[in-house]
Amino acid sequence: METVTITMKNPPALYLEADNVSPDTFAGKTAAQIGDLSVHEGNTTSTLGKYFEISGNAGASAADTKIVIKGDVKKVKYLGFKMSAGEVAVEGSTDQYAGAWMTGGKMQVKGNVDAFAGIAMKGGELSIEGNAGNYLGAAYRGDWRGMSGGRILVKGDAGSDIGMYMTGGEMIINGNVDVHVCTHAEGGKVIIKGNAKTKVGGQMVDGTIFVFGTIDVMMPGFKPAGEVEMEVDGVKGKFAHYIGDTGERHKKKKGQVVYANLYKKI
Amino acid sequence: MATINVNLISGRSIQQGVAIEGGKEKPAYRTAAGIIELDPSDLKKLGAWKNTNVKVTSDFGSVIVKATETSQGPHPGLGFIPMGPWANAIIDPNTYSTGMPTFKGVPVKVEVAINEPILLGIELVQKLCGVK
Amino acid sequence: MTKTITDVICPFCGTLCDDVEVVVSDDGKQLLEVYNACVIGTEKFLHSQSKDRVTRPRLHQPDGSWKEISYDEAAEYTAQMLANAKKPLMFGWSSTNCEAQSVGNEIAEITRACCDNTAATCHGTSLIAIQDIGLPSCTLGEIKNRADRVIFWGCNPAHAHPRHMSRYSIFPRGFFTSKGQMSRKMIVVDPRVTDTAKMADVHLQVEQGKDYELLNALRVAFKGEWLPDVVAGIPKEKIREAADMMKSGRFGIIFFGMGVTQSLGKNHNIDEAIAVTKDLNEYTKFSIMPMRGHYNVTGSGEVFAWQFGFPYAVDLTRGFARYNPGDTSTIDLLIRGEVDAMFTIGSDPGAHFPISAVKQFAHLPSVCIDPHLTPTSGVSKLHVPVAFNGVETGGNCYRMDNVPIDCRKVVEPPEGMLTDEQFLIKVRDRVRQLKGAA
Amino acid sequence: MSEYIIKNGHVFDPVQGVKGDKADVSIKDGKIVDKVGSGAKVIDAKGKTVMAGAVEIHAHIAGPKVNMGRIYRPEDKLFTCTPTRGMERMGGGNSIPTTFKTGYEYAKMGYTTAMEAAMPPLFSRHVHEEIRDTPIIDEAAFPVFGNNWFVLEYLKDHEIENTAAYIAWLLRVTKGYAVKVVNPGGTEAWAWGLNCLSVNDPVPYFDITPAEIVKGLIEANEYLGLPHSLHIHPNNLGNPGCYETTLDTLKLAEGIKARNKFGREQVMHLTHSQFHSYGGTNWGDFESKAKEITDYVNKNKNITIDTGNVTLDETTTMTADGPFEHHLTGLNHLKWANIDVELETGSGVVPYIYSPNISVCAIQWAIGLEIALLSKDPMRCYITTDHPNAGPFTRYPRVIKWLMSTKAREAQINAFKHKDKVLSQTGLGTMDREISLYEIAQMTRAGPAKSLGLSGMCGGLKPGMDADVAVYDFNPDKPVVNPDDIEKAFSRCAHVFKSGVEVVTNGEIVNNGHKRTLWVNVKVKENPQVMRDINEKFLKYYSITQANYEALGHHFVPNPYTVEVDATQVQV
Repeated sequence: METVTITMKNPPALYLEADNVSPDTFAGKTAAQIGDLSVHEGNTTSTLGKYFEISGNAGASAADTKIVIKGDVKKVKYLGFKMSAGEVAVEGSTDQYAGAWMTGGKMQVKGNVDAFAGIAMKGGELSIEGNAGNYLGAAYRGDWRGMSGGRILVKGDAGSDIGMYMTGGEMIINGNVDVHVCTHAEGGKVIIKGNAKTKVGGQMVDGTIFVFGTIDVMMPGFKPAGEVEMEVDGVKGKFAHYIGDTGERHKKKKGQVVYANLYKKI
Repeated sequence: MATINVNLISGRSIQQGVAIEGGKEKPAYRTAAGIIELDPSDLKKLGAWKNTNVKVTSDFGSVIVKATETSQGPHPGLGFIPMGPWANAIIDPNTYSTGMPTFKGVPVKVEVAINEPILLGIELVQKLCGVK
Repeated sequence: MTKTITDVICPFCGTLCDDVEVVVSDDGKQLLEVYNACVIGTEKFLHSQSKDRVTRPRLHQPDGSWKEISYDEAAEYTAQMLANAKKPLMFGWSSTNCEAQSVGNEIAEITRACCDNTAATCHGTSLIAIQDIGLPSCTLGEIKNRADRVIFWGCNPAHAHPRHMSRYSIFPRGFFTSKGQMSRKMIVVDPRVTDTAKMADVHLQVEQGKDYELLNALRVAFKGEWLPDVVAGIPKEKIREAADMMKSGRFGIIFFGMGVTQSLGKNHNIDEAIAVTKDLNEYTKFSIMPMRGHYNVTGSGEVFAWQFGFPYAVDLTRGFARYNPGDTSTIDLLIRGEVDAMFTIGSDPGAHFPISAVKQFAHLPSVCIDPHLTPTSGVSKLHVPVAFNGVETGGNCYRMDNVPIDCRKVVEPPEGMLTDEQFLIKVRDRVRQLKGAA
Repeated sequence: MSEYIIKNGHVFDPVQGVKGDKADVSIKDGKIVDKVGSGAKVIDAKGKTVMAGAVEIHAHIAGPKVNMGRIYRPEDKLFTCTPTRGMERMGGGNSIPTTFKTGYEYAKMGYTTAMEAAMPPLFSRHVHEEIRDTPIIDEAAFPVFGNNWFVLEYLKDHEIENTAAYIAWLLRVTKGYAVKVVNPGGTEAWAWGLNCLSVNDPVPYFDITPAEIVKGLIEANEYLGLPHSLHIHPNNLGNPGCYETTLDTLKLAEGIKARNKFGREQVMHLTHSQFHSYGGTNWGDFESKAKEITDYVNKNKNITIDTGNVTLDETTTMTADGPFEHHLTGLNHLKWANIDVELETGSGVVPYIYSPNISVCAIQWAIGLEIALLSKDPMRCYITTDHPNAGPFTRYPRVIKWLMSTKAREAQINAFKHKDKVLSQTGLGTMDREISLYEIAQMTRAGPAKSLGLSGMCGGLKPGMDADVAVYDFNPDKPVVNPDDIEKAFSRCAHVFKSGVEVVTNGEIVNNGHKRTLWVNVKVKENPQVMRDINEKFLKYYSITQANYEALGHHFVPNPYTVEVDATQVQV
């Protein structure tokens, strides 16, 4: 796997939209060619080379291209945009749309990410050491087809509206989450090891949420359905089981109404 | 002096509507929107007569307004400052990435501040922004 | 002698009353009396006659004083500011007519700016919800003629839309509602006992910030499922009773306002309210309508939509439109420091934005186009007063139910003052030269 | 205005009966002329196809429900917008394009005139603002009448003269062009959550049946002698077995003759007939009844139809048929918008995905093509996609490819997951007719123009007509090797002229032209009773005053083209 390292040398006055920084667009290019890729600051267009020091050539295909991003990229958006293979490693924190519309490959962010990380993800793995922003792994505005595959791992906390319109894939949040988890979800699995606030699982049609910590206010649409002994992500324990959202429409499978499941660790 | 904690909301009132059309540089705007409407029970807890100046503080700022008895109550535990520079000096700017600040539902502390003046609308914003 | 102009449109709130009558002097220069408008509308018409109006553009000097300049110089300053900015923000548009908005859109497209209207701090979250789940709605006349269940959720029309209840929703005697108020059940959901709530048959005093839970409980009640004892401060019996009252109507309408759009949950509150309306359409006929604030914010949304494809928060920096509230919406752009020039027209962000956003644009190059003195003009570099839209100049505007009504000019503006459309055309032509656009 | 001569092109012009032989087309001062001076600019059309500018008879391209579709579908524009470039404003939207993109896309495909299919009269200013912002193509809008309270009350007692007076007033006030009827009676029933599923279901309270509404409006339309006939979207659209309701509706036109001075011969235009030709009782035994519908239309000369072809895309359905859209959101659970309009009409918007893997969508695709292939007279069967309901109008080249090439049709049929269902439930598999270029010119130019009463102005290349000309890079003499070449050629014109001005060169916009808004100004006898009814309804039931309803300033219709109709001396 060939490695391309880009290091921030000329921080932007406003915010930088680096939607060409992904294994797919780097594949088959030399360091010089990568430097000529376009990048946008506001309504001005310039080249990646103007903002980043670029060393190493990309692999022949996206799959064997690894990108290491060093320096202060807290004001850089769209890193790992639409990547389908290969690896992206961000040493620090980055801004919005990290790994947005990802279909494959591995992206790792050592610091924090802002909103809309892993939006409409179809595959691959996005792991964030620090905290994630709002709308993690959610759907784009107006789209009823949200995250449909892949995995998102967050060591720290996550924001609000994670997993909105989720239809598949998996999300594991070690820390706490803000309001609205898996609103409108029709599938997928979300494990929250910290605490959740309110409005968890509103309008859910299908899918599963595990909350190890507390939930401040339960949604009235989630009906208690007993307790169950389970092992979740290597953690054994007793969970209070809720099914819902009973206010929403639900499909029938072999005569049985299919509900979304919410498990809260006791 | 006693301080109370209330949940602050902001919004329109007909007096605020007339005042913004009458000219925001005029004192009528301060009379209409430089106020916090509190429930009589909260005023009693605060130990303050009606129409005394109070300092309202949130995690995002503080402002001097006149405490009045609500005409839209009872709403114990809920404070109302009409939308305007006074309310927006202390409401929660967090948009939760929806673009909309949290104008309603901001926990605030209210304490009596009899001698502090309530600034005019434009004057308040210019002072907070450091613009003459 | 005087002239009375009838069928005048009041340019203040989304109710867009169009039965106002204005008495003007014969030469059409003086506005004397206003009839049929509410107290706010009357104030807006009369304030156009106040003697201390600013009538010429003026530049803010470092010592706080203002230097008067000509409209041409102001257009030059504005054009240079917009043309040189890397990411200019053009905010407002809600208190101006659709023609001026179209010219503004041309400027935004040539200078590759971000443009947004006051939906950003008003019904922006409603638009996000509409994009997620749709909007079963109708025009206000359908409510006047048919509605027998009227719900005001998180809005206080007695204060914000004073004539709404008498013109459309509660009191009028429509085709099928000949007994007026007596043929309608009124429900108000508000954490305060507002003047509107005092008139209601049922007042659900919901806990502030828990509208989402209460709406969800209503949907559960429609399906007769299990409910916890108390939801958002309302006992479950009262919730089931309210649910049955809604189901038993023959034509229901939910009006919602800032109570749900600005509280915690934001767009999801409206999303769930629309889901409640959709569910009720399985049992009877129900519609839902946002109580739009400014008289032409709906118009701004419509013009943005048919020209760029999105109703607000439009980012044109790439030469085409991109949209994602939270990234391209005004408050986030300002607080995160993403823009380097601020252009405001037909609104007052200085007074109605959180102060942390106002602080950001107070130090940027900024232009404020507004006939009044406002906190925005107070912190702007250039203040360009223009004629009162809807009083001193006409133009198309859209009511809260998207019905277009043509505003009317009733009185002459002060000598030598331009309308906002005329000023924007000057700016557009200058920007075209600067950017060499065709 | 400069002069042009388009030399040596293969001209297809049904108005003059020219079937593809080499001929020159001369343009001077915005009109087609016999010959031009030597100074005329020469356009070399050697080996190319030359036709008149196409006429779109039915598309939802401007108005409140179209804009609601734009507002509530941001995902329809994600990653697919085109930037501002030279003369072109930015464009966005696949199923619902922004207004600028609509004008440019139509012009690039050689369309020069388009009809907005449904205008709610209360929103006419909004429709005209959007028409004004749609560059290049001439446009007109059809106000909807089928659920209008005035029409329901007058036609209950069969007062044709009053109905005609009201139609004349409304066309003038809203700058409308023709009488459009959508789900007559059904949308008024939908105001109470109900519907009229057959032509004999009475409308709640008004106690009039859809049959009476349709028959009355046909008579009123012929009483006035309007340029276009009644334009109808019958009841019970889109349900299996709806072809019977369609036949009942078509029978209402029997025995009525067209009465007008515009050369129109039909009294009823059945629109998007694909959606109305469904048999079977449920989505399981859903089958095509294109044969039954086209047999009836072929026999009855006073009817014209348009196809409403499904193009197998993800699109957005929007129609004034409120109850159908509620039924549709019940099927696919996607976001549903609905706008009921006081005293007049309603509308609904729901996204829909015509997936090739679903048998129903594949059968719908086949039905649309069957209708065109079974129609004997191409002058009475026009190509539309009921944009955007069955698919975006930008798919016309693909529909033309399917119609002109059996090979293309077979390739698509074989690609279907449920190929067997398409062959068993429809007759498309047995059809080998290939529509010719001349017939395409009839179905997209001369036919619609004649049906709309515009045959003197557009849809042909006869001297004296407007110089709307489209030149396609397609050599009819060369045999078609790959059907996709047809689609490619019809997607982007080599040259397009609008009113004598060259607006498109090599598929690029070079001029924004000076578009017109067509509307019909009907003079009728004084009718104080209708005027009194109108004043009373505005006083008591409308939510805006009559003066503001009628106000239509110049800035809405900057360049009107008025079709004058005199209906004052009419003997009933």
